Amino acid sequence: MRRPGFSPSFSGAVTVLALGFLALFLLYPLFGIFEASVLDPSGAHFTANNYLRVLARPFYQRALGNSLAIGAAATVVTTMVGVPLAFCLARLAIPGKPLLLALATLPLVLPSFVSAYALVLLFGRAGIVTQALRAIGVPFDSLYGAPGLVAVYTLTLFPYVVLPTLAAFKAVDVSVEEAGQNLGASRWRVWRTVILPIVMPAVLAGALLVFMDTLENFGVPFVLAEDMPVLAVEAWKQFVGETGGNPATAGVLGVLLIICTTLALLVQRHYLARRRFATGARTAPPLLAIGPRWRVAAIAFSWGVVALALVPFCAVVVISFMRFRGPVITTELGLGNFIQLFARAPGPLANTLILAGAAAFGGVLLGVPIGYVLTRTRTRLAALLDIVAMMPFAVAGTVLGIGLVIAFNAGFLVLTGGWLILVIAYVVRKLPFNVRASSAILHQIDPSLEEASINLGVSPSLTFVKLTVPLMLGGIVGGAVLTFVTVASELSATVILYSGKWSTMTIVMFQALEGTGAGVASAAATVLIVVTILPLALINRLLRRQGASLL
Amino acid sequence: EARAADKSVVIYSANESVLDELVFTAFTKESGIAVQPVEGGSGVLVKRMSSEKERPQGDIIWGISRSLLQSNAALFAPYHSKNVDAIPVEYRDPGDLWIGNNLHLLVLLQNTKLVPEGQGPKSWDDLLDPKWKGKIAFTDPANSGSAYTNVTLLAQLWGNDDAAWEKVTKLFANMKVLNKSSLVFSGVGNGEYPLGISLEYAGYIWASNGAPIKTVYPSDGTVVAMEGVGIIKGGPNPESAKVFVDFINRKDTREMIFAKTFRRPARQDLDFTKLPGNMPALSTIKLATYDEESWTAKRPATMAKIQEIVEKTR
Amino acid sequence: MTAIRIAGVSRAFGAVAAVDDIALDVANGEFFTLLGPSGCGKTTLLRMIAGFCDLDRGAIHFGDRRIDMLPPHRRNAGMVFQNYAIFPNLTVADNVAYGLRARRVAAKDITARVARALALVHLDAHGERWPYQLSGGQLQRVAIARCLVIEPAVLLLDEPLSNLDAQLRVEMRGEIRQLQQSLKITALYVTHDQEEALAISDRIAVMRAGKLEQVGAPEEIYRHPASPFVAEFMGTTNLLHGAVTGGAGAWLRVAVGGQDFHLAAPGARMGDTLSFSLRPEILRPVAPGAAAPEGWALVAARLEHVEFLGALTRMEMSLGEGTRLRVAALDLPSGWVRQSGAVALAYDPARITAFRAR
Amino acid sequence: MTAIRIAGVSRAFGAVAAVDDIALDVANGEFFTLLGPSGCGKTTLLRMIAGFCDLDRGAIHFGDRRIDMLPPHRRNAGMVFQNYAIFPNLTVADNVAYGLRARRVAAKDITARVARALALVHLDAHGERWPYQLSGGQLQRVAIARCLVIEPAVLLLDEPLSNLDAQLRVEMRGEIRQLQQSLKITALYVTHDQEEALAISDRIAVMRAGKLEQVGAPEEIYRHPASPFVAEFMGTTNLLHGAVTGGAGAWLRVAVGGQDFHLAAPGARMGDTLSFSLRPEILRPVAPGAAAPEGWALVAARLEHVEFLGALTRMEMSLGEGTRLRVAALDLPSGWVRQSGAVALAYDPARITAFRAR
Ligand SMILES: Nc1ncnc2c1ncn2[C@@H]1O[C@H](COP(=O)(O)OP(=O)(O)OP(=O)(O)O)[C@@H](O)[C@H]1O
Ligand SMILES: Nc1ncnc2c1ncn2[C@@H]1O[C@H](COP(=O)(O)OP(=O)(O)OP(=O)(O)O)[C@@H](O)[C@H]1O
Ligand SMILES: [Mg+2]
Ligand SMILES: [Mg+2]
Repeated sequence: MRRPGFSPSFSGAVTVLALGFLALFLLYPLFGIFEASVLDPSGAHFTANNYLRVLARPFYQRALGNSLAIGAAATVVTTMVGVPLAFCLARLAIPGKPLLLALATLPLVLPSFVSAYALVLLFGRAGIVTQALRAIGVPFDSLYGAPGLVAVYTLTLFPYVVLPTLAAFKAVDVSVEEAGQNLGASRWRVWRTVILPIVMPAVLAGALLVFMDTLENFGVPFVLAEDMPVLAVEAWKQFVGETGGNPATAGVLGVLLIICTTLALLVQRHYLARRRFATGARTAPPLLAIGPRWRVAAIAFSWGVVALALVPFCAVVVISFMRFRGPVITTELGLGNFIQLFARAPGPLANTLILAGAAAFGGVLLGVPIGYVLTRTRTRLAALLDIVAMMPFAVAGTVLGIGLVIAFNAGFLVLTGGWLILVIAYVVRKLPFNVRASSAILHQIDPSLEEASINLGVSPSLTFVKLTVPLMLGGIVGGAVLTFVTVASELSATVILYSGKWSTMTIVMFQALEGTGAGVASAAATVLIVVTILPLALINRLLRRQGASLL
Repeated sequence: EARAADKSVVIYSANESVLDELVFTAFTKESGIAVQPVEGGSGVLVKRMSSEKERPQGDIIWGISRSLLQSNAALFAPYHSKNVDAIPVEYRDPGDLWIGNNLHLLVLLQNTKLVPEGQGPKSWDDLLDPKWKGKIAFTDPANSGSAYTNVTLLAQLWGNDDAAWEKVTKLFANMKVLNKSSLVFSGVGNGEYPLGISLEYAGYIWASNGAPIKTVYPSDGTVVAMEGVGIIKGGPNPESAKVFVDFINRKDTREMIFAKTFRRPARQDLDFTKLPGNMPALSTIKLATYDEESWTAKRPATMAKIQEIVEKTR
Repeated sequence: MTAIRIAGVSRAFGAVAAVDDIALDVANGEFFTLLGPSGCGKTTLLRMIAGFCDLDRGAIHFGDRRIDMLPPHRRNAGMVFQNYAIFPNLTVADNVAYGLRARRVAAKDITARVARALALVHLDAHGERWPYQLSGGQLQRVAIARCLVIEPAVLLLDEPLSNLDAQLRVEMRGEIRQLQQSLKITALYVTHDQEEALAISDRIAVMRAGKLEQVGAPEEIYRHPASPFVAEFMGTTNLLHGAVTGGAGAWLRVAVGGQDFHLAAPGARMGDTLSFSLRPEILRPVAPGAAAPEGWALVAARLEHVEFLGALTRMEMSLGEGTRLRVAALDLPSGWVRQSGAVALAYDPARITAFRAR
Repeated sequence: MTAIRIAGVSRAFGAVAAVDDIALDVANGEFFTLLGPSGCGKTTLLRMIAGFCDLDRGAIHFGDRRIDMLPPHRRNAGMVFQNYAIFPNLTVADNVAYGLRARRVAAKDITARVARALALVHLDAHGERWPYQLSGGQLQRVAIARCLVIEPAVLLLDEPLSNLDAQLRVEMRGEIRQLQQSLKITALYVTHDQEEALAISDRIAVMRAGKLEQVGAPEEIYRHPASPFVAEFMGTTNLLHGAVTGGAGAWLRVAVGGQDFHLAAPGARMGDTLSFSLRPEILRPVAPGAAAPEGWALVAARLEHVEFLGALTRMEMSLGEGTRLRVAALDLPSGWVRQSGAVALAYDPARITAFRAR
């Protein structure tokens, strides 16, 4: 069935192009890698044995169980923190909002291995905070283990929830809120029964991203899980462990990750399928007037969450100004780290900004039309596209990187060695941000607007560009910001794909931290923070100024 | 055009950046050849190199273990370096496909703030003491060649029979198995873990920079884990690659590296008494017999066994 | 050539047959109105023509060209949406200019035409406003201006005046009609205002539950409804039921509420039960003692209730046996009608429409 | 006690004074209608009462209680929004149940009351549907049901029937009126349908550009409009202008289009220019040669145009010098009116309302 406002030629073209792109740059590269999981050791016959073997191992069962439990817990907690925060930012007068919003996305700029390092310095067994707490009699053990992981995920990943949900709150027409109150429901009740359900597509989109990231992420559990088995870490070791893992097991673990995330996606699709969320908003709802006590609480909450999230951050910044003797941190201040850093870093810094910018741009170009098609059509092909477009998030960057190298190092299309393959890898990997964020906001836009435009003689594709995109702006920018920020901190695919000229700040940090250059790594992180916060704050300002006329 | 291209060299380096920085700067200064480093863990780099074998992107791979050098020898171009003769034959490929640079001794690191000087373990056997339960940091052999060497060394040392593996299992039950080697030495250095099983150079770097770390050579003998360099066959800058290999094995280069980063060289003609750190000469350290080749050959099966032990003891 | 030919068109939403096998020809330049109760499928039919709703069956032609396969933006059928669908991110003027820009009209022509269109809907001063700064009726007028300004070949108007006051509504419908005439646009108009439908339509179709009930000229529909449903739906009427008790030829006597009505019902026979429609305005109270006009008949009734509606006054009368009659009078009825309970009502038997029991 | 007292209330949006110093008392249980052209501030006034629009000045009381500081959900003033504001995330039944749930009504009562409310608006079978599966008129009925089911103390209805067909509209307004009467709810009703306003209101206020133009009972407003604006706005009228050319006492002669009209205009003097309103329905075509009713005056006119509106037929006549007169006739006018161009029109001078030039 064709959906209104939508010509099959446009939807078809987008679907086919997107599937083609993903087939080329995602499925084809991954095929070779996951093929091993369904082949017997001779490589000639198909078998399910690898799956049975892996799943029969209690160790992997525990790894799977741990991953799912931690992922679920982190998703729930992150959502419970992120949604109220988004609401505060969207509807309350919080001082310093643009700055706060920019700061809120910063935790993502810090590569997870750096924040893990900082967190261990603070909250490890010998951590500064740990010891301070113990000194005043608080029985705090350390950050290692599941609770620590959940806490760290929550405090780094909440922007996944906040950005789309924030845009969603602004796209709710105030009249449904008024209708609720008019019928005698208190503000809280209206929020719970009307507003929250209406922004649900965005909340679910964010939650899905969080869940998938926690499943796929290995940088944090690499350090903080210590020796608790976690699926992503085990998969990583099997793929690129120094002692050469088992390709079949690696494939099985990788496919397991994809299956988990696909299931999560299907649950979300099922929930959204029967419902509609458009309220026909003509302008963003006004800021709420609330009592001084609530206002203080909201301000404390908003700034508190962000401040807490910035703790590893501040630690890194402080560390970067400490003097290091080799790998050993001293208590003296100094600029030595920066001097060392700038001896080599201008190139990587520029590369990071260029690559992240290009990836954000490419991601929008590819992801927004996909998000549109997924929301506005209900064809089988679109459902397939939905799943495929979400897969990159379930695939470790390393795996995708290796797949891309094997696929495009020689043969019909040679890409290795340049910047393009990096950008392609980033665009593919971060595609879910753009797809989710734009599809979430689109749920709230009345399709009859698009119909009106088409009816006035503007083709569906032009309607999309001229009307729908501006209406979706909040969501699109959210996705682009997430892409930009997370690409700036991307390591796992970069490490496989970069060439000397295109080294990035994250590579610099990783190499430094791997060995004995923690000081340089911190300095690099500090520089990265500073150069990312500026464009973020700027974008937020710009958007806010447009807020009066835009959804 | 070919000459202009030859003015640079792409080096896949698994070394940490401080070492890279030091060497590359000196190399470029001396030779005028620009280095384009590609840095990463050795597993990642080898994967990358072999993925690119149809059209290699790198010239040199540097800082990967003997077993990785051996198992990927087919990807290397032979080169008989000028300095190769100073290096004992056991540390280089007979066909000149690769040359060993650094020798890492497997040692115990002890944080003397957490475990006072005299009270630490002296031997591998001491680590079995239940009092160390949860206090020893180790790297997952799945992700570290030297950890694999270490486990198999102990198996061999303890008799290479079921009882020996029983002891290995007991040891694993005492240890924290971390995901990468840097977590071990920085963990011990920063006081996260009282004890760690790591490489010799790390102990010296941390100690020489003031960390409370003591490097313990196990009294029941240890083994040399070698890492080295190879020229990637078909790389874009073969001439520069040769220049680099010559440079990296020169005596003065090795001295410079040692002074800053405590990498024990494969060539045996350095006088440690004239260098910082007071590192004992290789000849003064008790080495255990270790059948490296056979352990490398048996690797898949042995890894599976180790993996089982790791899984069982988590 | 933009005659619209709708042939055997159907569309169901699950179990709901929103449009059910409709066939309709609208002539070129005709002003055609769709009337029907809420939910009968009017919007769905318009959306099919505009291209926003797939046909389950049937075909739609503009002139000789089959258009139901054509992408909506190539149909040149301007629509005023029932919910306006004003672009919230554009000012009023930009909303109106939207279609012109899509047609690559020169910038200065756009300014002029937008200004004219806004003046037409009395929003001259509102061009720079944002949609959220408008009242409901103002928004609706923007939707009208936005659609009219592009002068499409076919106009689809879905209750375009529902939120306007009577005065403006009359004025706007005049403007729409005039534009439609001068540009020879074929217009399909949905309205709930029967007076409006009767006033501006060339023809009217009455729909019911997805089907066409009757198609015809306004007077025909009003005076000769094809079914009791149309009679009741098109303006107020008295739908009475009774048995034929006598009469000669086409002229019969039908007993209702203890009284006899005279009417023509060809083919009906003694004892048949008939329904017939008697419009309130053809019932005239006759002053006590005065005679009915020639050829008219009389019934006796009691006045129950008077409702003042401005130009019209509605009275509710009872005939006996609980049968009620609605009577309309222009201006206030004379004093004697209001005072006396008992009234004689005259009617012209020729103006009664009889229906066979279905 | 839920009389509404609105005292000196104002609200401006930038330069637009949407509501401008309005004072109004609505009695307990009164059905009060706001009429006015599109954009005159009706919605804004309702929103102020409901609590969704801040007052720049003034106060609003429900009975003795000042409510303009009260949060909206504590005012117990049910509103039907002009744009319906149906919750897209709830089914039709859940939309209707919303207010009951907020009031913690027992679950089984909710089911029963929701069913009753849906039956009232003829949507019995639609409870399980989602809003996007409804037509425009069906949505509007959900909004009505949702508001009525909570039986609020004050009803605020913002064009609640605009998208319903005439039959349903009449029925719905009857239901609303009945509920309002039986529960003694005070109702504020916005409509664009003057007939509707006249039919169900206890009193009517005519607004214009944020101000009250006239407040009064329906007949009073219709028959004695306080200003030409009200006269024109409330039903069709002929607003004529002319100079007083003679007459005695209150009865004057005013020349319009070359003819004299007789009317009463206390205080006007020779040479003054007057406006006066002459409703179309008080003009009666007189058969050629017949005399005007006693006390009535005659003017000569030409028939220009006949418009069929169902029960009513409108005729446009010209007086001369370009002055047009609208005349309404019940049913079709007699044949002689339609044929002959020249007509004599009779009118009752007492029914003319004169205004001072302002
Ligand atoms: N947010 C706003 N900003 C500026 N002007 C506004 C705003 N809201 C309403 N107005 C203006 O205030 C005036 C009154 O608006 P209101 O919605 O009360 O009109 P209304 O009488 O309900 O009209 P309608 O019958 O068309 O619904 C209008 O001219 C409108 O353009
Ligand atoms: N998406 C849908 N799913 C299910 N039913 C639908 C859907 N859209 C419309 N309908 C139903 O189809 C019927 C026709 O709807 P349509 O909108 O054409 O009515 P309409 O004649 O325009 O009514 P109104 O005068 O109330 O606007 C209605 O009964 C409606 O409930
Ligand atoms: Mg409709
Ligand atoms: Mg309004």
